Amino acid sequence: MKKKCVGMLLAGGQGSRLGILTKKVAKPAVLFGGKYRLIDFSLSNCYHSNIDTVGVLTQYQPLELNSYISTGSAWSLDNVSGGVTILPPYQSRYGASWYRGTADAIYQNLSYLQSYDPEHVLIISGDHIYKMDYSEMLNTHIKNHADLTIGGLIVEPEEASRFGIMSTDQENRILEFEEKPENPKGNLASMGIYIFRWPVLKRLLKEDGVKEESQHDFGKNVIPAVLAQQLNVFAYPFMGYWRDVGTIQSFYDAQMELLLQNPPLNLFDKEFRIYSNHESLPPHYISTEASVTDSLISDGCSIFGEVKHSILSGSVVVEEGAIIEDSILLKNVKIGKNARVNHAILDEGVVIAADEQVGSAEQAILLLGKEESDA
Amino acid sequence: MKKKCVGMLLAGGQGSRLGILTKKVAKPAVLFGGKYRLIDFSLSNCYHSNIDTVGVLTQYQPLELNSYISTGSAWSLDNVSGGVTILPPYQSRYGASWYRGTADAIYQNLSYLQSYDPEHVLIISGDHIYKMDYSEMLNTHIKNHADLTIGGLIVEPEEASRFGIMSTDQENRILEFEEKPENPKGNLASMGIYIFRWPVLKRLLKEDGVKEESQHDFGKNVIPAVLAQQLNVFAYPFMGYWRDVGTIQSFYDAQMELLLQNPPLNLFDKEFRIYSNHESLPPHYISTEASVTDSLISDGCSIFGEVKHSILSGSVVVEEGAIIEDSILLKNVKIGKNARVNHAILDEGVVIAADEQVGSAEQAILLLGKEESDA
Amino acid sequence: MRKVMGIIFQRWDHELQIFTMNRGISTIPFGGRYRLIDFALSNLVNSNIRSIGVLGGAKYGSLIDHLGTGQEWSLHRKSQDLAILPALENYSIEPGVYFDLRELLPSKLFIENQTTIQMIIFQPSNQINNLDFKPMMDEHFNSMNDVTIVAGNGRSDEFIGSPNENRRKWRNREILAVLVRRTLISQALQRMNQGGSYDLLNLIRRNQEHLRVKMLIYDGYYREISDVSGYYEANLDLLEAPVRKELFEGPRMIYTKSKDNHPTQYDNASIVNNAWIASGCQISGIIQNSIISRESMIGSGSVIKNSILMQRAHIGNDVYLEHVILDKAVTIRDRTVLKGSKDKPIVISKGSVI
Amino acid sequence: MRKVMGIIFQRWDHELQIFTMNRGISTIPFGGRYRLIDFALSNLVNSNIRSIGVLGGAKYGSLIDHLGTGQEWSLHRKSQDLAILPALENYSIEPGVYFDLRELLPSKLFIENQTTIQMIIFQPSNQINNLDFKPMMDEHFNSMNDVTIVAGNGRSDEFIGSPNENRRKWRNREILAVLVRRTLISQALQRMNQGGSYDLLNLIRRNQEHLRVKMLIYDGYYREISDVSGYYEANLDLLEAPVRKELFEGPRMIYTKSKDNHPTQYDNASIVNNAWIASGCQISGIIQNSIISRESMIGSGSVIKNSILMQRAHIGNDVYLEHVILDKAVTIRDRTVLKGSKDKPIVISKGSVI
Repeated sequence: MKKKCVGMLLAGGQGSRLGILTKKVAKPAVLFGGKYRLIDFSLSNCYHSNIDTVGVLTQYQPLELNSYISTGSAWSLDNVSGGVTILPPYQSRYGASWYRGTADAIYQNLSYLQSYDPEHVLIISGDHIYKMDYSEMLNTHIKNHADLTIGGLIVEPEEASRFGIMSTDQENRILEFEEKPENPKGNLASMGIYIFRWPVLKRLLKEDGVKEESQHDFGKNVIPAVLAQQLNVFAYPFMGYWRDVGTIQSFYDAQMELLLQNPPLNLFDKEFRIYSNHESLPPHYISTEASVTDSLISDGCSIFGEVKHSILSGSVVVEEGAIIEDSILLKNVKIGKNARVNHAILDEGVVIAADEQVGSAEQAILLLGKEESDA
Repeated sequence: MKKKCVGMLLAGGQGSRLGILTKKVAKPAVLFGGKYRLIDFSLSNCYHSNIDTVGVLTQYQPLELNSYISTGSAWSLDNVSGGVTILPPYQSRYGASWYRGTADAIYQNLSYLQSYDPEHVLIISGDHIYKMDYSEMLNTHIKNHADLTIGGLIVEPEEASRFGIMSTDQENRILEFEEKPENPKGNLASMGIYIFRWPVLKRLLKEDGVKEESQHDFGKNVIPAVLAQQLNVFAYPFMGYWRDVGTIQSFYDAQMELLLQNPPLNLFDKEFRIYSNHESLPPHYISTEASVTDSLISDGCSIFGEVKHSILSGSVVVEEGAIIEDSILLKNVKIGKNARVNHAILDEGVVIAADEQVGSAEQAILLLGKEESDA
Repeated sequence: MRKVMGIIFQRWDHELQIFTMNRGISTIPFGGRYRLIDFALSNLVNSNIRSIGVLGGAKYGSLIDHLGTGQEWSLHRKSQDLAILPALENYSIEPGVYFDLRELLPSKLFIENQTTIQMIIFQPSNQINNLDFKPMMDEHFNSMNDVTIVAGNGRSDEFIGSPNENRRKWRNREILAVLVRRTLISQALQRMNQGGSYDLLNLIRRNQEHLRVKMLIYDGYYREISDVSGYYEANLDLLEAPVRKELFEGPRMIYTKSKDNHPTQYDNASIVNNAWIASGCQISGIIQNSIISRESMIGSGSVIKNSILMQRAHIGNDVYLEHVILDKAVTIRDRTVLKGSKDKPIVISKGSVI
Repeated sequence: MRKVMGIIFQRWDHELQIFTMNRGISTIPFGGRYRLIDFALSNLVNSNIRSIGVLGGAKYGSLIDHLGTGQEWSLHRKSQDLAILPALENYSIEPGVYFDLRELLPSKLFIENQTTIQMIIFQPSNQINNLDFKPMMDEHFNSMNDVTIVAGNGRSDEFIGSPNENRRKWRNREILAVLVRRTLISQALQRMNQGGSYDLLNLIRRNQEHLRVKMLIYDGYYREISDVSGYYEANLDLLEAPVRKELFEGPRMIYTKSKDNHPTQYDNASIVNNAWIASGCQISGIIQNSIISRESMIGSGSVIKNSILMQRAHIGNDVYLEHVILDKAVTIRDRTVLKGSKDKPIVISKGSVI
């Protein structure tokens, strides 16, 4: 069935800088803001952008992600034609190959795209925090008769060397693109969001697929190749909230922003809801002795102690006398009596014994995982 | 969440003896009987056996299979806890590895099983045609206090050397097991259906996983190891209809059996329905000039010619004057005017031009695929 | 983005009451595997309308069973795409009224709260057609219409001027759909408390001078099912290639609840000519010019001519049916003969054993 | 395999009518995120019963919206696990009757056709409990009972002998569930055409000498919700640890329709003590001994004491509520004071602005 635009969501990243948080799950499956997983943002964006056909490319620890995504019904992305399809590496008659890079992952799934024969292909990743209506970007892409449109973001000049930096003319036509330049010529950074005309993408990936020296990466190989070919390439400047949460610090900071008086990312907005696929838990209980301020508390929590400026995911228990401050507690964390947790991220299932002290305001964020259990 | 019994369905097989039928899809996704795919039988069996948690292990061309299985809702196997989970090979912190054999596929997914910590694990494959209530086998397994129970089938003595052959005592305790013996000592063949006690399976797979010389295959390595260890191993004799459709001939024969007056496999039985996940198509139309006898006709077909002793999948068109005999036409096949098809299997989308002749009663079954299209 | 809601109405079913003892008009089986409502609902879905209300009426059991949460129509529970709107208690539908706004009263909040919705499309639930609302919506919005009426090309001239001279013409036309600005409906619902009219078409007619009203004439195939002979004819229309082509072979599919049926089995004695046959049947007799629904069994030596069989018909051996309509799950014993006429087909009600 | 069906009945809702203007008793919101029916339905699902009928009544809109096809309860559309059974037209529920078989008449075929079903479990839709039917079913089948009655341990002695001497006792007990052989129900439905009784408990009582009837006394927590003060108390029961533990922390979960809500946000002025709070709220005031449902907003300086807030309460600043129940989507303007009493809480109906 022919589609106007099909989405390809790159969800194979390990996210090794997130330490133990990605030991057992892929980065897009990491919990954020008490109840979301990172991928919720991209998938919800697809829903709100009327992109009803999305291939999700997985490779690293996909189990949690596969069962989380399921049919995509949580994001209203299950359709009679289209919907969400998980695309893991696979074996074919011609052999078996892991995805060698972001471009290769899509190259190996050209037949998936071919089955919808779309006019355009949207390529996004599953590990950024933002709300964006891709359909506006698509409309601009079509209006420009672009072969490729790249979502772009103004970054602080001192940050620029961490990104792919684009130089554009007044019509946003991209003149130059440098991946992680040492001396950035501008501060319009690529968000890693691409819309390609499908025939152009197909040709480029076939060309890139056979290049021995290529790392098969969009930023490093495909985009420079596009620019070298004098195609119609535009930037689409995005003005909204956007966060890369690739490090422990940025992961922590982005969540703490949710506790501001007027958070830059409004998750209460009913017109652009972030959907997620969460388990059914009862409301949370706050006891007579407890105190909760400046915090986000999820379903199923039981709070008998004090919680200040913290984010608690589902079914966290804070016993009497315990004090939680400036911390993020993921699912099923248990805090014993009179324990103290400060400036810490506790991974799923971590148990802090009574009277224990964990983390400190003076030190870097403490990331604590559960002891390895027998598998 | 703790489960009594979790199913593991091996669906990674290429099925190379099925030729072009498995060029683009894994064997369990091959069409059978007009509207089913091979895997429908195993998944429907799970539903009827109250096995509500099933891991499906895929590796070869899984795209069609993944989107076909989806959440498993077609087989009522989508549950708040459990349901169907696709388990492709994946990359972890410790590296990435393809499934090296049937046992290795399960070994690499021990953590999936561990998350349900079941009492027993049922291992089945996705490419046999049969109706079986596994819960009866499970009850026998429990009653016997067995560590392992193997589903067994009486085969013709001359067929026995194609199977794993079990020798048993009067209580069905397995005394000996030989994989594809040259001189079979009996004719009770393994169906490749295993129920293990979970702790036993876990230990065996860990032992097998580190053996350099092992092919990591249940029949070749794990079952012999079990018997060597003097564990409690029983056979569970199955008396019903069972077909392996691994070759073109057996694939053809099993389907032609559906056209018998009283087919051994009753697909009209409402108490043990075979569920499938099919697209919505209108009824079929049979024109004034057409003639249809001894055949199975699926939704969406339009028949203006003659169909004798044949099976037509969805949306097949047979134009005026065309004659189809003793043939199996998969989805979207088009037969032009006055063409003749005899003793043939036509793969999805094959087009036979007007007046063409294809296949012959005197020759072996003709298997015809579609010309390769540009991907 | 233009936000549009679709609402599918019940209709007066008195002339179809043999089919509507235990179901609303919208779920009368049709065409071998469909229900009447599938056409209106698929029209909305195919036109990318994802906010849909279906009036449930009093006999809502089969409707709920049929629609579920709308998954077969790609409607989603999470984003609340489909709502079944409960009927007003102790109220029955009137014959002359196309869209009776009183039916919407229990769901007043449902409509009023959706303040982002700009326009509502009203459709009756008893029409067979395959409409593409996209160009009609474009026309509606581009012309800044308050009301766009989509009428059949059946029996009268094009709509022109003032209400009075057109009253007769309106009456003579079948209305396929009405597109109305949402705020007009909210106002009408509020005024009904003060005795305002509840007949949408009448309301439009009376206020025509203050409104931008446009009529579009639809040239394609359509049938309104309001009596048994219309039901019979519309089913047999499916034996015409152009009708099948327009309804089922174009880009816009007609969706319905899926069933797990085996392909239909024909034995060596079956003789079938000009028939539209659904899956799950076992056929061993002679079928001519007929519609056979899912899971029907036709015994050997039996002849089915010019007949409509709904789901799970069980026809014995040596039966002869001509100009007959069987409702669901009818059993006809061996050697029974039933002969109606083209103008007055015999109807056997649901679950009967003859 | 034992094949068992569950049927959940409507109940007389007169004393709760402030909540049931536009919904049946079964969908009254409860406990921050549930509806009353969630408990009966979860009981069946947790006992592996996968064939369930729910009586829809006349005001079925919220029920259909809530249940969908039952996916949140792991019920499946494909295997037809859940049916919403339409009400008898023009019929209203009687106060004294626990299970009124007349409600089943439009679904007679639904019950009669399921010939593989051996036993039916009847539950009312207005009870809060967490029952495990598995041991009760074992008892029922092993003792070859015709009827097993599960009664609360509330107010009377154990059931012993003949119908007459126990009539009073039966009346005094709350019935949590009745397990009945299916064929008895089929017979009763048939006899109703000849003026047979429609009160299931009465029927059992009258035929007790011919039947094997057994009563099981349930020792766990349960509450029947039949008036406002019972509703109020049952909600506040959730502030007791043993009640929460029994209802929500055991192996049998209470399922409900899922909503996509953000975790609840507390600001730096919030003071919350002894409260049960659902997700999606924004809390900036003082909350004591209260139940706060999803998506509620409590303005700064406001005090909520001993109150039940249903979904989407919107409380302005400096409001004072004590012993108050707010139905869904109530807005309370700044500085409003509402004080009820423990015995007579103030109830504000759905959608009000105060």
